[in-house]
Amino acid sequence: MVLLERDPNAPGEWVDDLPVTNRYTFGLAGERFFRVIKEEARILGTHCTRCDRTYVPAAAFCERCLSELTEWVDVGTTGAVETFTLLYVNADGTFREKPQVVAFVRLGDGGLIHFLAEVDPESVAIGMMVEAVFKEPGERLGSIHDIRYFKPMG
Amino acid sequence: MAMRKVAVVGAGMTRFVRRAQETARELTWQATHQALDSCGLTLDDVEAVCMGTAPDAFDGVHMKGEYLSDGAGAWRKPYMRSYVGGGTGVFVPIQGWYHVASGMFDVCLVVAEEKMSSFYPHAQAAFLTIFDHTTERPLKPNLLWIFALEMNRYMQTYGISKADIARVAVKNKRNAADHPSALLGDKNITVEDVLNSEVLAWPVNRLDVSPVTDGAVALVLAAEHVAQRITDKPVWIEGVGWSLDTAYWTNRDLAYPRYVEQAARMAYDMAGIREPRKEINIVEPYDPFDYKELHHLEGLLLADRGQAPQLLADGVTERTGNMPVCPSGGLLGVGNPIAAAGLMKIAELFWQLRGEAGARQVPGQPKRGLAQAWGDLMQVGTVVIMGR
Amino acid sequence: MNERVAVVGVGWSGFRPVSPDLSYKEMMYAAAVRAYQDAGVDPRRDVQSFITVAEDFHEGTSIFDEYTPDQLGAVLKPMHTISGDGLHGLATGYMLIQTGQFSLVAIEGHSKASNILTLPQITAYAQDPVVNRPLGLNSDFIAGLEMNRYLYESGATLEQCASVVVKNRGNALRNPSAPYGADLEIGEALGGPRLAWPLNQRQAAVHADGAIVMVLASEQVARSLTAQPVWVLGVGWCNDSYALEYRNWSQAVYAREAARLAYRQAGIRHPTQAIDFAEVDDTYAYKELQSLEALGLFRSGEAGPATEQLATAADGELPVNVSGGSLGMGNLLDATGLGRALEVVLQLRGQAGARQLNNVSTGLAQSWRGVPTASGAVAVFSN
Amino acid sequence: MSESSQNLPGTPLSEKDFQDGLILHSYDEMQARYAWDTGTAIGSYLAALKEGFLLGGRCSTCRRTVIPPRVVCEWCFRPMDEYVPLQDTGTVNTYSLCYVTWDVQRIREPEIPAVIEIDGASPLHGILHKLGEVDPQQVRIGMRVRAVWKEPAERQGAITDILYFKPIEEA
Repeated sequence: MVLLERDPNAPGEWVDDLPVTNRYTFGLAGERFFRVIKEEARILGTHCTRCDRTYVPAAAFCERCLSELTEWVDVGTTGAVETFTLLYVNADGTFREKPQVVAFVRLGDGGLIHFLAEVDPESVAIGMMVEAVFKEPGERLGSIHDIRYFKPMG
Repeated sequence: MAMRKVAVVGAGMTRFVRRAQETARELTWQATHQALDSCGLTLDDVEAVCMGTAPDAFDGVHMKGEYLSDGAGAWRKPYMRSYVGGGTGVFVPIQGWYHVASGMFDVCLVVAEEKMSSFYPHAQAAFLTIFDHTTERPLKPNLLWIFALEMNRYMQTYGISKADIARVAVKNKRNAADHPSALLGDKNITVEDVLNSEVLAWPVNRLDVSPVTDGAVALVLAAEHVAQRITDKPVWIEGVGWSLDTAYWTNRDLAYPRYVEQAARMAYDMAGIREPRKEINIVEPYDPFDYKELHHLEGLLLADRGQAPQLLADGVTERTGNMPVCPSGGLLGVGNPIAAAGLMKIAELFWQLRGEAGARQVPGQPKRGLAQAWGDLMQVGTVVIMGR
Repeated sequence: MNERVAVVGVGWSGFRPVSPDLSYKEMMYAAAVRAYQDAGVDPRRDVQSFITVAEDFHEGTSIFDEYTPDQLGAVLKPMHTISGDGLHGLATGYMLIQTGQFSLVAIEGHSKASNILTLPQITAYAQDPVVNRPLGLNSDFIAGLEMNRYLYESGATLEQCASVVVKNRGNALRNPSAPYGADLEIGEALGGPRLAWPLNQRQAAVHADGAIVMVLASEQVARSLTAQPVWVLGVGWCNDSYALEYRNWSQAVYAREAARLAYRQAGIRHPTQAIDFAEVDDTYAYKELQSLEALGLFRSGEAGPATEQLATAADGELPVNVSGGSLGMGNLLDATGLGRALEVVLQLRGQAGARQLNNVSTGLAQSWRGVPTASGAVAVFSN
Repeated sequence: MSESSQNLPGTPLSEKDFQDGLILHSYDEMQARYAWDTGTAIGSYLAALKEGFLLGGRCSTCRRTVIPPRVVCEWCFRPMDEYVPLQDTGTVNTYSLCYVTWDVQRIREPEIPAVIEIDGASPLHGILHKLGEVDPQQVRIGMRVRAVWKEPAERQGAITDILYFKPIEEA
């Protein structure tokens, strides 16, 4: 198919990094959502009256009708485990002995993805009620990590 | 077979700012929301969504078309992202055009977004990685290099001076003073200001260059039978063209953008235009650097090779001239959120042709306009011709 | 418009775990030259528009579009990139021809996954940078969450998922282009390291390198080029919620909606009757079951038992992933959907060799863009 | 669109808003590393650089000699016929005096990137590289230049095996 041949002394590969460094704002909705977590340890959603849905994390707009969302509602800090997984693989693809327990916790019509802790991984079940465990006020910086994890209610 | 006619029926845009508080998804939503509002449609009326956005590195999200989908109104809709580098902003309406012209969809959103400030600390550093990873990137090139190399070759080939070129920046930044979204409008700027601004990469000075910008723009496209129900002032997409030259950019002459000519010829052909200099009333060529406006006018066959500076000197390309060029203020004045900047030019033609451009309105009730963008390694031409 | 569109040429290079002898450009060229030969066309003279599907960070290059035209014969022609799956590219080619402005269009997709040394970290960069990515999770957690909820709602079992692996890697043994053919027992497909329980590693497709090019033509041109056009009856594509928190965790809604669009164009009301065989997403084994239900080829909860009962085997009522699927051919990144479509075309032409199905006239290809997306596409073909 | 900017969406921030903590924000960096297969043509080009010469390719259909080499001619889509060793001399096609590095640091002495048409390749066929050992104000389009190579032991099969091109002294 080709007429040229590869030089037997050709280096096999060229190795390099792709430098991508970023700074993200939390945005119109994220600014308030995370400030309320940081300052009040409360979780807020925004409600779309047209579609009758409450978005958590709070959104500035409704993805279904594109209305601006201005009605903020407290959705509490407890919810049911909609689904979960025992994650045996690290961010870099290497395997780990003990799994991270990761759950999607239903709050309003959305919810939060976070760790579950203070629970035996084998006993986690869909439908289990869990509550958010916040960091101490002084430790909270305004981030998803202001919630340490969710734990079973009880 | 007769081609389905496609109209632009609505447009919206955010302010163009140096760094926006909105997330990229929120910026996208703001423009989309405005575009729908402008023509009284809701998301229920929209059948498909086209997204244009340039390198993922800027917003800092892999597969960023997916990330921007909800803001663009794509929830549970057919949605695709097209991508031809800097040419994307004028390509995405072409993408919308073929969605509608194919007969598959009657109403289509066309959205473009860029949040360059998310690449931090310096958005320009993202451009290192557009060069060939093995044969060029080890030299640590930056974006200024290729523009400066091309500008120098263009100046040398046709004997054009830096002052000739600086007039473009002056014209566009002055025009932009009338644009409510503009980042760098300046009524009082002079050629001396441009020539005296700091040298970045000779022959390029700071004011020869458009700024790093955040922003979003959206349009609503509709098939003829729908367009006529929505508005009595549809603006038709009469011709589209695009062309991609070889990636081996050091194996061709940089003095003339033949890929722009190819794209323009395709668009003129589709629009039935034989004498573009007589038939095009407003031009929005791509002006990320001031010399590019001149370069592109030549590629578009709207000026003879090396003669675009004369048009400028003669006032032909002023807003009140015979062939206004970048009445919006262009990328140099309004700002350059890559893909969104290209789509801003289409929005400008939409407003101009409807007589809704306010202080920027070109006199004489223009009938037909052309917008063009450029991208990749001085390689892509994208052209859209619109008329009322 | 309303022009019929046909596939008139296919070519591919691969598929292999690694491809150290070829640069990505040379791999694309190898696929392109075969496709043009197959179609009997000269790209410089005949092909009017070109499309590549690619994502910058899979290539390691910003604005990868720059590097696409030369090795496809597309220089100074209308060429553009779609940042999507291969079936998105195919749908784009279909639309271009339907405008009446183009009669011959080429689509290319490729994977050089072996060249990406940090794929998990790159994939994680597709997660929302504010609410998800700071947790530092491997993106496979999303597949684990989805699989768990899908099993919970559909009643599908781990064994049924494992039977997808057994079937597809077994099918791959009859596909000389598939690198991951294997003769497995259910127990073997259930074993191995856990990835994101209930998902284990053996139920996740391994990546492969390769390139695929397809040539599409309008009806008139297709008839002049070949006696064996493969008609594109319909295409569809769809995005569900980007936000993980807002999306449906059990169903492949994007596949359902994409299929609805494709079926509508194809005039298909009863997909179970109309579709003879399917090539569907099996990036993870459970996705095959979930996708088949979303496509309306099985009722909810029935794809698992049917697979266990061999209904989707090569000699079953509805053969699925006779090629070996992604589990057998390898995950081809953005080219994955073209991999599915390639098999449909070969089957409809009767060129599938040892795995040729008998009496097939209509086939479906479907793809998903992988975690963390809720984006996919569908195409329906007939001979 | 003729309204005032106050009515338009898009909220501008200053750097100070971040420094003063008025705006919630976060940082991240993508871990992205690649080992691109060099393949036939570029692999051979790199091998030649290690040996100390520039390698081109020849298309006999177009009668064109290109650099770097490639397996297929992008103009006629025929396979390239043969490799052609080229001179390490050439002519400056265009250049710039660049006072900013790739990551936007100011530098006092400019880098001088240039497209250099390589002797032995077809007209207008060159490569991107840098110029050195030259007064920036003396650089001209059309200037004749020659490659300055790293010592053989230091060469690794990379475009940086050429340090830069310098002016050829007129005899």
